[in-house]
Amino acid sequence: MGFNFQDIRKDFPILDQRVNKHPWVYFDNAATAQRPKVVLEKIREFSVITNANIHRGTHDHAIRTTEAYENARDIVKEFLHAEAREEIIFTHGTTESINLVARSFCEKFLTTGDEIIVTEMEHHANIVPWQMACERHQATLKVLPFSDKGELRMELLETLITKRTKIIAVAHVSNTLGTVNPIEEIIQIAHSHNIPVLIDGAQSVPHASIDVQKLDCDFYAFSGHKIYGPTGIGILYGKRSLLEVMPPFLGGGEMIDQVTFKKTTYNELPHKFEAGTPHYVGAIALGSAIQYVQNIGLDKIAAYEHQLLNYATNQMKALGDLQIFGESPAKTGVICFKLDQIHPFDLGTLLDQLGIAVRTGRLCADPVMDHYQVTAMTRASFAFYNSEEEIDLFIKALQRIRSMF
Amino acid sequence: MGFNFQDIRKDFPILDQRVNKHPWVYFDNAATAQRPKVVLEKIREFSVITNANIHRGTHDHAIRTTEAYENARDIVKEFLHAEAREEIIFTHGTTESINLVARSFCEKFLTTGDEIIVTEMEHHANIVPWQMACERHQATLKVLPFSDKGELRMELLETLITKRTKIIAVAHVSNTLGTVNPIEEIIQIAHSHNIPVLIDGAQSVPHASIDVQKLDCDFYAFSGHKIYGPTGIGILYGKRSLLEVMPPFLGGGEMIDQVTFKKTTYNELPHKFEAGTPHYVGAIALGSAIQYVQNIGLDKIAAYEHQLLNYATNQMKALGDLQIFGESPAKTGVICFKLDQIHPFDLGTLLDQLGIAVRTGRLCADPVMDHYQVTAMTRASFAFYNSEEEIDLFIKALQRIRSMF
Amino acid sequence: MTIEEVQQEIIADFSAYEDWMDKYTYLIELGNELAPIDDAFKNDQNLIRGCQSRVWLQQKLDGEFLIFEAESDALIVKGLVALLLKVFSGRTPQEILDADPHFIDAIGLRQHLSPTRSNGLMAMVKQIKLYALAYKQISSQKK
Amino acid sequence: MTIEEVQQEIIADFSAYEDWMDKYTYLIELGNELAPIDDAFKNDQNLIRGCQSRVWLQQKLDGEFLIFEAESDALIVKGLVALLLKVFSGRTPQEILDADPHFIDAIGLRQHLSPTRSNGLMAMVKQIKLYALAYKQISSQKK
Ligand SMILES: Cc1ncc(COP(=O)(O)O)c(C=O)c1O
Ligand SMILES: Cc1ncc(COP(=O)(O)O)c(C=O)c1O
Repeated sequence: MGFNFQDIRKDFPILDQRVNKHPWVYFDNAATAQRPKVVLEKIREFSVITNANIHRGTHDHAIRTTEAYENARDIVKEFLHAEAREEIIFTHGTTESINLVARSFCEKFLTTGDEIIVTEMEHHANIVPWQMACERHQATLKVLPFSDKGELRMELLETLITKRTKIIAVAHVSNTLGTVNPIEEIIQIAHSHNIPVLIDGAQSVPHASIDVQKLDCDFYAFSGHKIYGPTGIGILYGKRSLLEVMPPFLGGGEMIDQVTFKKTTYNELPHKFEAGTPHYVGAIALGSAIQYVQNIGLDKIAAYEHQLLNYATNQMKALGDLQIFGESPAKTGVICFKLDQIHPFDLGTLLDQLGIAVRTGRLCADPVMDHYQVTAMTRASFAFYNSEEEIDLFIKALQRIRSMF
Repeated sequence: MGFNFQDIRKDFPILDQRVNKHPWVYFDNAATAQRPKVVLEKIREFSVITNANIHRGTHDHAIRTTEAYENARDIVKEFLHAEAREEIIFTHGTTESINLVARSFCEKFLTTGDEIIVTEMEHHANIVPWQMACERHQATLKVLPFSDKGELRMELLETLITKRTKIIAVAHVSNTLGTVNPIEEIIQIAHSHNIPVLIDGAQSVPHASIDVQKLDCDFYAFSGHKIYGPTGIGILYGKRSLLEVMPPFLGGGEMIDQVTFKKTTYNELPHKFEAGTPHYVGAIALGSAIQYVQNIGLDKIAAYEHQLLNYATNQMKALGDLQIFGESPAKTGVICFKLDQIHPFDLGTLLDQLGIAVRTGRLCADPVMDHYQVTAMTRASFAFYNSEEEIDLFIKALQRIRSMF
Repeated sequence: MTIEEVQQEIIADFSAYEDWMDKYTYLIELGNELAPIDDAFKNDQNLIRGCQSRVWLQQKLDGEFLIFEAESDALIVKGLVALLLKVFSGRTPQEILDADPHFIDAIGLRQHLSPTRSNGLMAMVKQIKLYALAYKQISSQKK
Repeated sequence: MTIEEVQQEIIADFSAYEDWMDKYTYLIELGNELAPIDDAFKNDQNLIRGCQSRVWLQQKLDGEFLIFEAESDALIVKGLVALLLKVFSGRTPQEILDADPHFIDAIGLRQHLSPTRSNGLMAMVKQIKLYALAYKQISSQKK
């Protein structure tokens, strides 16, 4: 598997526990990932050893905290292969990152009659901000559909694009279907029409290495808590040329240059988009999380998780009368499914009784539910600290539950 | 002093260290406070023992995390004496709280020609969002000035209010002058004109108990990291009647009821204003921080800090040629000052050499700098874990530094 | 039987099961046995929305007694609904208002009724109480 | 003296002081001794903005040498400015472009030049290099 599984499990002591008397199997990784020890160590360090508010400080702790925070920015920059550190904005999560663009980009560029394109498989975080922007600016939201197999109907993209299309927002990986979307192609087509593209990377960064310069995407958003980092921290990458011309999002300390009641001027990038005291502890700990996965190697992680996906998919299909939603060959370790006619709430509740944590419900993707005409789904999602043995437990649990209905 | 100082110091192990070979004296509390052990313990608990994304989860960890998160909301509700838990919104800090109101309230209520009133002593976080809102809606920002003593010129308030005044935003306590503003009176006057009032409580909640119902304020904002809690978490209290009619701020998961591409409906309060995965670890740990200060007693904390303020003020004045900015009798433990002609950068750098952490610069309050016609200030700010002995060290350090110039 | 007696009976029934999975099996059974409500009543007005499962609640007055019918799309929830109906249906408004469904707690299913759960059960209890209050006020006005 | 020799001299000077406060006393002395620049030059164009202290930087060409004058409103910064002038002023553009002010690091004042510090010194060094580059290009075009 390319890395020492036993060693890795030791980094995640939370996994070694029993839930409802069964060994805990955590298959809710797409909702939030567990955090390795180094991340908690970093949080501890910046609470118990060094702590002061960052920027403008002339004292030791303020200087050290500022350096650690800015160093975390460099780590993210290298991780995403961005051109410049000024293009890395610390936000509070994918949702805030997308909202930032939907507010600031649209304030600058969106006018009555313009259009925005999203896809049918987006998470609500990549739909609602655009809907709200369209409402504010009297623009129209257009939707690229996906096939029942869970793949974007790429042949329709050109037909949706018009001269009024101002931005295209699409998930790198779907949080329900697991599909890895052909974003290179989407970006190429969009750019041939001079349309910028925002990539929602919430479900991709934990599982693949990203090169925003190669992709040539204009914005890339992700959340710390899904990549083994802390909650309350996220990233927006944006091309400098766009970030430069966009108006600020939030106003407050640090994002300004000079404030007078007559006229306020704004600070340079990246500070222009980081108003107020940032979640500096979270940012610093996110840096550690990223270094942690880099040390293991994202390629190794991707390969191992793919093995888990295949193993689970085969086992599940062997159960019969089990429908998997999303069967693209390009897929990450996310399996949404339906077992017999069992309601996902029942299934989730009973799996929990057997120690297995999955997510059930509408998965923040109502349009995907509507597509398959279901009211809810059950989702199992894997991380590199999961194992085939855990999948076996999961399969056994499904069999046992099935027999109860 | 009403509480056991030695015990309290034990809760803050970070304070027991040497910086530049001197015992560390942390007088930068107004920028960010240190966190007691219980807060870190809580963060650890929700990383190493229990962790899952909140809401809609059917599994054990998701349920427990959700309950802890919603319990933290109840703690904040009791702390602020709010009427209902729906009125407590988790944000990422004071800055985001104020921006939320400046966006959502203004989108609903502000139109061309309207007016907003702030004061001359506000932190940039309570100026810039309103300036940006005024720019978006072609409204005017009006400013209530303060006297050289550092007190709001209350006699001018009525003259600033017109029929077009839509909201008044004012700090409970100034982060530079330390002044405790007469917000009861301001709220009364504002309400007699049917104008809602937002209180920036960033500098007040750590030092006084707050009753939003008695105050009858319409919004109250504060930051977790200034009240001994974690970074990246904050609170917006808002009256339900106002929050109900305000449009959502950020769009995404959890804040919606149903999403279709045709029409999206929003969730009930408080979720309507909490888009995306919240910083649930931060919220839960903020709950612990609040319980911690409640256990000590905010009245005791206030009394003790006032004693520190008086002690420091007297000692500093005895130095001669030391100017204190802000001399209101109603004042918290914040002292901005100027020693001789020494530049704050020099003073801060040298104090740091002697182990003493103060903040220097413009303190996110350019208008206050302009008022006193200085380019920067030096600020010492106290918390209940500081002591008179530390103030003695500080005074000695000032004397030594003075002799160097 | 009084509300309290019914609750005690349910608690006794459940005490027979040691294993959680057996309790759930029993709940599923109860859910399966519950008479479905007429599809015509499964409308938006009767819908109590939880995020995960839906509950439809229907009421009518029979003399001085309030009769409830209900259903859910999730079977476990339906089982719980059946228990709540046993306790609350066919009672006077005052009995309903005075009652506390403590059995849920006693049989260890408290978490299904917590305000942070999204299965609609908490809302169902609230709704039952609201109906009771409404009928009580109407009938006191009549007098 | 070459730039390197000047840097070595500064490092030697500072090595005399063991205590940090003595180093800062010496810096303040250097700051006090630095000739003030004409108020007329303290304009926005010459201003290098840090958040905490301001630095004004002024340059002219004297034959093939670039002459810098500078000042700061904070004395410690002014002392550091004096050191930077000793190193960089009166040099050819090429010398300036080739030089690395490593002495700052050697005397333990690195933190004052880090990009996260807001005293304007880092920006001052950048600006000096930019001027050098500009003059070099102009003179190469003349040839
Ligand atoms: C009075 C006041 N308002 C607002 C803020 C902004 O708080 P935060 O940076 O935590 O958002 C501060 C903190 O610096 C403050 O002192
Ligand atoms: C594809 C996708 N986009 C956006 C989000 C929102 O991320 P967050 O809740 O961390 O802001 C998620 C997480 O649920 C997601 O899976």
